[in-house]
Amino acid sequence: MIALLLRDLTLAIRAGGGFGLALTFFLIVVVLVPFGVGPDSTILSAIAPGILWVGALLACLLSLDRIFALDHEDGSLDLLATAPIPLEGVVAMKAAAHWVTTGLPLTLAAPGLGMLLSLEPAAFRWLVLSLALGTPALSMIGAFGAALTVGLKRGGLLLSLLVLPLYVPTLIFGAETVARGADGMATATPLMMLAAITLAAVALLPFAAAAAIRINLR
Amino acid sequence: MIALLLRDLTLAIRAGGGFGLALTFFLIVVVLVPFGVGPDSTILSAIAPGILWVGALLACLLSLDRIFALDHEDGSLDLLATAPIPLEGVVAMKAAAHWVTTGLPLTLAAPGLGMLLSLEPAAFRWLVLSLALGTPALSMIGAFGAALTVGLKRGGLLLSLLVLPLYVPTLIFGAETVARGADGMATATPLMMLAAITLAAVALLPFAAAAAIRINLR
Amino acid sequence: MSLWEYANPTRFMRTSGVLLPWLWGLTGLSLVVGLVWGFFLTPEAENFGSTVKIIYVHVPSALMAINAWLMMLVASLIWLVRRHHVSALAARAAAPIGLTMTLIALVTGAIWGEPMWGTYWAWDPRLTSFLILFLFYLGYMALWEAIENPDAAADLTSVLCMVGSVFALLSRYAVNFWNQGLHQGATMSLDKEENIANVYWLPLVITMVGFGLLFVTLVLVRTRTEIRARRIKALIARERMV
Amino acid sequence: MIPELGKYAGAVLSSYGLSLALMAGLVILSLWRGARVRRQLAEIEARGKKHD
Amino acid sequence: MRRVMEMVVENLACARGGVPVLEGVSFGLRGGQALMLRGPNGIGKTTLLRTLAGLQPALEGRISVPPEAMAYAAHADGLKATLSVAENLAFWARIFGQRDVDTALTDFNLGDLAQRQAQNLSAGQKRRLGLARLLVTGRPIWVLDEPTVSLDVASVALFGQAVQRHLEGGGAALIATHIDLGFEADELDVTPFRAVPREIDSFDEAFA
Amino acid sequence: MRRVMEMVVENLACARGGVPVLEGVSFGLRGGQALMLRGPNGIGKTTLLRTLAGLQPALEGRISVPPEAMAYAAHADGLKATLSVAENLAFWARIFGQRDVDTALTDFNLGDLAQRQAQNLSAGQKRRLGLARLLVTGRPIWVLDEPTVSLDVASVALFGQAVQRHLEGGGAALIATHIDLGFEADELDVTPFRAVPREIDSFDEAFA
Ligand code: HEM
Ligand SMILES: Nc1ncnc2c1ncn2[C@@H]1O[C@H](COP(=O)(O)OP(=O)(O)OP(=O)(O)O)[C@@H](O)[C@H]1O
Ligand SMILES: Nc1ncnc2c1ncn2[C@@H]1O[C@H](COP(=O)(O)OP(=O)(O)OP(=O)(O)O)[C@@H](O)[C@H]1O
Ligand SMILES: [Mg+2]
Ligand SMILES: [Mg+2]
Repeated sequence: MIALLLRDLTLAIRAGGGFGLALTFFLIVVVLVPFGVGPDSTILSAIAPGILWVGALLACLLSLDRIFALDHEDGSLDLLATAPIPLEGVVAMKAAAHWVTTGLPLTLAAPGLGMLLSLEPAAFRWLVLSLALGTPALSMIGAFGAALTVGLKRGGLLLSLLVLPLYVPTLIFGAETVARGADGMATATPLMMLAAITLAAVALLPFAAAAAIRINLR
Repeated sequence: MIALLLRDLTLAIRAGGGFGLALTFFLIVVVLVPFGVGPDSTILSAIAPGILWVGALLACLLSLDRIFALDHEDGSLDLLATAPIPLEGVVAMKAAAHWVTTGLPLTLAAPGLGMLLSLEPAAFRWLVLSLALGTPALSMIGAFGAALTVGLKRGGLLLSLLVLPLYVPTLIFGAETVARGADGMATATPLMMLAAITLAAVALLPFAAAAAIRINLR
Repeated sequence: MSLWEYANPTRFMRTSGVLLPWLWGLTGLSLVVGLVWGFFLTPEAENFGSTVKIIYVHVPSALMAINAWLMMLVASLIWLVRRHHVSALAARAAAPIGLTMTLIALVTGAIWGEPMWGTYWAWDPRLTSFLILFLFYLGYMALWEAIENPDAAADLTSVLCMVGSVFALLSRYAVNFWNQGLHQGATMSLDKEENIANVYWLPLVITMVGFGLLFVTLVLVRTRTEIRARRIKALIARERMV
Repeated sequence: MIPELGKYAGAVLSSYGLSLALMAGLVILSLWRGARVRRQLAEIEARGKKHD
Repeated sequence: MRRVMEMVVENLACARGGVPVLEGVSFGLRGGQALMLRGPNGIGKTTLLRTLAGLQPALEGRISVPPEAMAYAAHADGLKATLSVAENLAFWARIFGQRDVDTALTDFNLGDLAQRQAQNLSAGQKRRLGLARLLVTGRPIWVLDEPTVSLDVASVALFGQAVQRHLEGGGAALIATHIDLGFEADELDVTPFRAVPREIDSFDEAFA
Repeated sequence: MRRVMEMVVENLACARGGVPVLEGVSFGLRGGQALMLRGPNGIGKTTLLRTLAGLQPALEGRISVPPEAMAYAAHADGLKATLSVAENLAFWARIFGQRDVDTALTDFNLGDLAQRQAQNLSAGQKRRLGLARLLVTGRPIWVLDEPTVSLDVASVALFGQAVQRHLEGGGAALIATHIDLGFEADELDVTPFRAVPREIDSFDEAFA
């Protein structure tokens, strides 16, 4: 199963900077918002936590449909489903590879982008912490959505539609953590909720996703 | 060439609500922002023009990679390139089909979403007008980006990366129009700039895009 | 004979065929009585003015919007556990009704909000969770449409319905963090009967019954249609084989 | 006939109107599709009988 | 070296897109045996093979086969365009818990291409790589769907030798194909098993 | 009815991925003639056909052919999964300015499948549809890359008849294939034209 993780990471890198792309997309979303909203820094710093989280979420989302689609198109998914590793493991590994190529770099780069949006200095570590705790859930939920839509033509937009409502709790708790951190309030509750969502998603969704893939392969 | 437009629209509808999906994505982006930023309506109404334009832009962006990718995968693009219609016409028709399935419904739905973000009532018609003038440029620029990346694996994120900087001028003038409209200021200049961008894009980019496709097919 | 046998398609078609005329009648009756009573015969309320009459469409539709999702959840579970086709098709049939009910609750709420709160829309927890519900309905229906194989579609939408329900509950909890509800609390809720005068209470109950009956009736009608559509599919496939 | 609604007439009437319209739309759509599918089924069943 | 494998299929019915295509299919496959599935386009060979491989459920009937004994190769090869030939094989070998990749490379004459990216192979070279994958699964029963598509005469011969070696080692092969593969094998024509439509009288029967 | 068509290829060299694969290819193709391209896997048949079809530039040499005379059919069929068989054909007919789709349907025995979505076809049925597309282009020179992959014997015969009719109507066909198509045709083995690597002595020559 490690072989699968390594392969997916290799593929991401070969395909032209797997790590860089999600990151650059994140950067561009964060840069676009001031263009749209205007450069007023009081407004910007008020909306910074939310925008950063929304940006991370969209950067995640954009790369979701490729989690299984490529493997489905070239027949690898059929072969993996008949291979001697459990499909649940395949799903978990694919979600992990997705996280390493998107969630992880986003987490590491977030402080720099926070600066662009005049985020309160106090909030930086909360931003990093909340992203580190929350992005694994985004990848896992996304893998579930991708499993539901694998093999459907133009699954991409349908996937967004299915996944975005599922992202709402993560987004709220994530942005809330940063916002509270910026105001110097207690952040324990939203952080705990984030951690709980991530744990539950990682523990349960691989099974749902594997079931969905089996159904879609029929 | 009309045949091509009709086919693309049929395909979009067959694929399950071609018109609905971009729209729903727009809706969801607009909805996510308050989840991230929080429910305060003064802040929301200040950032509404920018967010609406960024949302429209992202909704467009997400469906871009399908403009040529599907036709490339199944070999149709090779065949279209050897067919007796100019490749420039093919590109223009594909961009038109993309606009009809994304830009047009977004324009029509924008007022409803403006309400969700507490947009100033005075700004509604400027929002619709600016979207109507600006989204054709988004589709055409997007088709150019899609042509550049057609055939590349994981072209999706690379495409976003290439296209987003090209979208910046449209975004700035579009959001500016709405913001000025909300403040009751003159909107003629940004509107004219929008119209100019759209005209230039529609007049020139089909040639660039067709050239890019020819190179990618080699 | 167990209850499950009603989930047999033939039997379902027969039973529902007998029931439907009565259901239509009852639905029409209770809706007309409730709405006419509510609209024409109730007085204005102190701080609401005449807008209180909106309650007779707003509350029942909000109630049914949630109940429809619950019914879909139960039907999905039954399909996954016992694989009764009628159950899966009933869930599919209920979704557009739930969507319409959600839409009615949102629209009437928005219209009501303008005079009461001075805005059509606010990011109040209750309103927000309805918006999410709306999105779930859309996604659920889109997934049904997108999948060709009917059994696979039933399976996948059932999984979505269950996972989605968990996340919908989570969102409901999460939006409470904002903690600035404009929306009416349970001031008029059923368990605190004394808070609402009988003049409003009785017609409200009747419209709620009416909306509930309308839901049941439409689910039956639409499920029958879905069963017929499946039969058409099977017949066409058979023709293809010969 | 219509009761005195005061300054809120617009709100009350439009919410009733929209609700009823949406419900009527749903009912009509359901019945219409039901009738269409029923007709198609009858057609196909008849066709099948002819074949045998 | 290997356990002797046996696959028994009894009265199998399978469907595609909810439509039954084959029914009453029964056959046995011993270690050392190769069986050619024959039948015109669209009869249901692919559907049958997918059912046997466990990718879709059977409508009725019984498939008895040792667990994890089958290696399935479909129309699509499951190759990653940006990985080299050797990397592609090594990946599948690891997934199936094997190590040795070189035999597969030499057997299908891919040695010279080992460092080439899969996207830079010709149609036939790609197919050879897809077939080489079978050797690194280490599985005794091969289930192959039109394996020799796009192959030239020399490569078809290579494939024949590989199958023969596999059979001699106690393996078995079930191959759907339209052309002559140039080696001795039993044949099974699936045409007689075409599913006959059943009467659909009541609403129940609309649901398979 | 049709102009008599002629294609002349002189001293053609073509490259794949920047690497020259064939050089010095010369041949002529008259109306009424079918020419089979032969050669082992990876020699460069696909590359040659793509060059002739104008999808990639030639390294050197001359291709003389009337404008808009060629219909190219590649490994991929260019079918839309969600359109029906008839809709797929009608689309390509309109793109090529033709109307008639029925001849193509009957010639490739697709009449019964006309209303079926392309995604619900078997591999061979899809291929038949891909070939039927040639008939609705109305073009005189067919350039085909392994057209009979996945086809059963009956369908190969249908294809043979279609080519024969096309030749009788004054058309021409250039077909790359590994198997015997069962009708008379000239053959051209491209193996002798394999490009020999040139000395790369100065920096200039690194750029072909
Ligand atoms: C789009 C906006 C709105 C939505 C989605 C919405 C949704 C809901 C929901 C879900 C209920 C609960 C039904 C129940 O638990 O029995 C409800 C009840 C109610 N709503 Fe709204 N509402 C909205 C706007 C409004 C507005 C603007 C008002 C008036 C100012 C209002 C007044 C009420 C009242 C009085 C009740 C009954 C309270 C109760 O029994 O708990 N709603 N609404
Ligand atoms: N989704 C679907 N709905 C209905 N029928 C389908 C569907 N998909 C495939 N079919 C039909 O099922 C039959 C069996 O297809 P299958 O691919 O198994 O044939 P095959 O024997 O492998 O043919 P080939 O030799 O052409 O590959 C075909 O007639 C095909 O048209
Ligand atoms: N991007 C590339 N870079 C270098 N070499 C390549 C590239 N793509 C393909 N090749 C090589 O070019 C040669 C010609 O390939 P081509 O597909 O034309 O062969 P073919 O004659 O059609 O073979 P087949 O019969 O297998 O289809 C092959 O040896 C292939 O390995
Ligand atoms: Mg097949
Ligand atoms: Mg080739």
